[in-house]
Amino acid sequence: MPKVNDYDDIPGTTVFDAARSRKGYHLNSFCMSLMKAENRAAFKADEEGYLKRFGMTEAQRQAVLKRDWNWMIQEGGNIYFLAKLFFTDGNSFQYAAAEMTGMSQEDYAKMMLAGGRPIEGNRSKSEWENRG
Amino acid sequence: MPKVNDYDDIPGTTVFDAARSRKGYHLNSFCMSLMKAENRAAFKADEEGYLKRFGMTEAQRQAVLKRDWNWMIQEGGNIYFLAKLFFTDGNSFQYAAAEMTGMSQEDYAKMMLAGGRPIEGNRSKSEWENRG
Amino acid sequence: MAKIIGGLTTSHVPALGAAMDNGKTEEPYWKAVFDGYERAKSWIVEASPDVIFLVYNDHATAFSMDLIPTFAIGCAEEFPIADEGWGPRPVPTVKGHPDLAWHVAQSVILDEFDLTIINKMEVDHGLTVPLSLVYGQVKEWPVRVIPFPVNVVQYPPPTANRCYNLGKALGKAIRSFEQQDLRVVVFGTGGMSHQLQGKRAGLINKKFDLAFQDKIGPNPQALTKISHLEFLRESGSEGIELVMWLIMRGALSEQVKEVHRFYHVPASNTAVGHMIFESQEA
Amino acid sequence: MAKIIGGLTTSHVPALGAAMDNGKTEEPYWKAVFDGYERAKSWIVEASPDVIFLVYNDHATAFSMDLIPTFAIGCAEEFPIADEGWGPRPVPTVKGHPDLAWHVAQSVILDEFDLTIINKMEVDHGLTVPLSLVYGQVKEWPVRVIPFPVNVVQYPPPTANRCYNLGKALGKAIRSFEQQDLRVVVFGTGGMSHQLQGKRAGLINKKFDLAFQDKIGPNPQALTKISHLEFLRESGSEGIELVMWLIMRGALSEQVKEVHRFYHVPASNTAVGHMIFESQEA
Ligand SMILES: [Fe+3]
Ligand SMILES: [Fe+3]
Repeated sequence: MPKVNDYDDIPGTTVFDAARSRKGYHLNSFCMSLMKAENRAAFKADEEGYLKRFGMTEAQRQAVLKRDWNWMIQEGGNIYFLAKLFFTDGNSFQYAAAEMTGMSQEDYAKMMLAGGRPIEGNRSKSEWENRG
Repeated sequence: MPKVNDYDDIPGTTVFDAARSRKGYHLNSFCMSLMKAENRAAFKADEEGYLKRFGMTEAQRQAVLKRDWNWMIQEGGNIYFLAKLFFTDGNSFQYAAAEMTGMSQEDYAKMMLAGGRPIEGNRSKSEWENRG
Repeated sequence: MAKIIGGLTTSHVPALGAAMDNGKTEEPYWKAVFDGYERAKSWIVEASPDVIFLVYNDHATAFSMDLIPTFAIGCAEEFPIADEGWGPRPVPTVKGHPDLAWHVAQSVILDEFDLTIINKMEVDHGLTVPLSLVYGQVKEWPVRVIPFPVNVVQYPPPTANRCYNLGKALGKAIRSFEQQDLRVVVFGTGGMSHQLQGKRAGLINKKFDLAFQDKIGPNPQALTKISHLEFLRESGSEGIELVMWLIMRGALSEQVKEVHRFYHVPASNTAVGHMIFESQEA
Repeated sequence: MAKIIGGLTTSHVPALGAAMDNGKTEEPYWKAVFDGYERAKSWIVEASPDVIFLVYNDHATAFSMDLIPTFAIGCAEEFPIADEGWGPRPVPTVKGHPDLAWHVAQSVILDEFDLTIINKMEVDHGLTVPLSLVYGQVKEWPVRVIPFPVNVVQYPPPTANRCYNLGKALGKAIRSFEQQDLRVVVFGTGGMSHQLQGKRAGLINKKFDLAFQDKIGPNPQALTKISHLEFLRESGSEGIELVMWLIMRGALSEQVKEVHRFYHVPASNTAVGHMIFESQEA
């Protein structure tokens, strides 16, 4: 279903719609499992083994093992589910957000202190393409 | 909250509203547990012991042990939950319905074959009081 | 575009399922009921739906007291058969249609109906008995099914008016689905008059039921004005399931052709009402 | 009759909870945020609510992908604190107000809002951080809380217009509760602009946020016309949480008095927006 949605024009943004939700079901279910301390311990002790408990795709498993947050989102992950994973790692939303932008957390934090990423130039994919 | 509701005027009828639902929470939760074969086996092996697993009142427990369906409803039971209990016993909705009316199942079945309990005279509590 | 071929109403009395599962359909008591469904068996072959959008109520099976959605839509690939206290009914697992289900969910939420989206759910007699009545005993259901559970257990259920308007939004959503030539039939299950509890158990109101059957095709608006009190009083505490017929009706075209009507008392405790409508799209 | 004293909006950034739990509120980065909540701490004492009706969103905590209610209402006696991946926050269990919650549930379902009734649920930072911001570190919450989770995780959330109208129905329901002199404050949590994902993470739209703050009191109708596309584009993929402010606003009186306004960037990734309104009942 390569359906085109109005929100697909927003750059650097993946809306968690039906298609993403269906794609990410098992990945996000794995994340939910980390809400129990014993599951977190089992995951930490043997990440690959633990991941086999869930019906995830190979791409989803690799993305998790590599902590590649953008890749996880591409494979149907949603940030609030993924939070269970970076919380398990002892990391924060700001850590994950910085990772996804490709900035260091320090640079990202500086950007936020300076007022955040501006809306000007960040509304539409065409603006990102034109900035070269 | 002895709140008066318009439907309280319907004779021989207990509407499963908020008050009943709250009162019956543990009783109905017990009934739901009978949707698993192992729980049915445990219940059948030791009814009293099994009932202690749930936060039921003494009245609710006694009503269950006695299979007093009207009493269970008075204590917050709902017929669709209670169905799990009479299904566990190998009985049917018609069996339970007959029990609740105080008729034998044979007489109840005859009434149904003759067209059921008529609506005339059964709309309002005043009609039941007046029939003496 | 998907097309709504028609709609079907039926009771979903669990004893009907048990009669089929236990080979009792030829016994006189049950035969009188099942004969009323012969037309449905041929009609469904003519209609040959790809998907049944099945409006029903869960009977404290998938939903306990812990969580009670007013309206829910099953978006999963499949729905296992629930164990209601005597093991699961011996019928095939129900296969869903996630593409259409998700499309409908998105559409009607944006139309301001507050659905609960479900991706994991077992289905009870409310859903399986209607399928059995229409398809008989099969190895696989020859159709995809979108389960649409409606709360009629915990008071208050949605109003008749809300159900009818929801049906309209569902109809619009189904018709706007882009997959070519998908054929959809909408089931509205439950009712007619019955009461399963207390000293008034066994109540049947034939006059109310027949009037409901008279109006549901040509004049459903009249039925949207029935209050919960009137349903409870006139059609019994469980007769309020009839609000689900209005969801089906709302999903059909303004004008419909009634192709079958059946009314029979009793199946166990219940007045069985079964109707078939065909859409009359302009 | 119960009385709606006022309403309060606030972000619910989890890092704010962590800063409080770990004693970092005096660090300059965090102090700048917490200073904005000093007024709320005195206001809540003046307002002395018996119940907070707390509109928030669950962040994939109580609701997984298996079941996603658009609107839900917590009717339980109490709500345990969820473990979101690092153990439960060290805050007291949340005590509910089942009498009022059930009353509201019945009333708004009859007013044709399709709630999911919840009797068992854990609550996450979306609910606990606002309580901590207002009450600080306490042994017991000095108030009863009715959790009202709204889906803003799975697209589509309810529309801004639907949320505002729901708020009106909630307000009417709360005011019609018969228990004398019950004092209720409505919280609308979430927002303001933020995006937590992808290459656009860190987006802040101060102009959009300030315009939203300007209008929510005197002219909420204008905000009900904001489409999901506009929220997503202008306030970030997570800024759409702002629809929940409109539920709070709808529950208040037509005219409200703004008694506090605070806007601060950043708390972690988010523009913190915090306002307090008092009802101006005729
Ligand atoms: Fe039923
Ligand atoms: Fe949030």
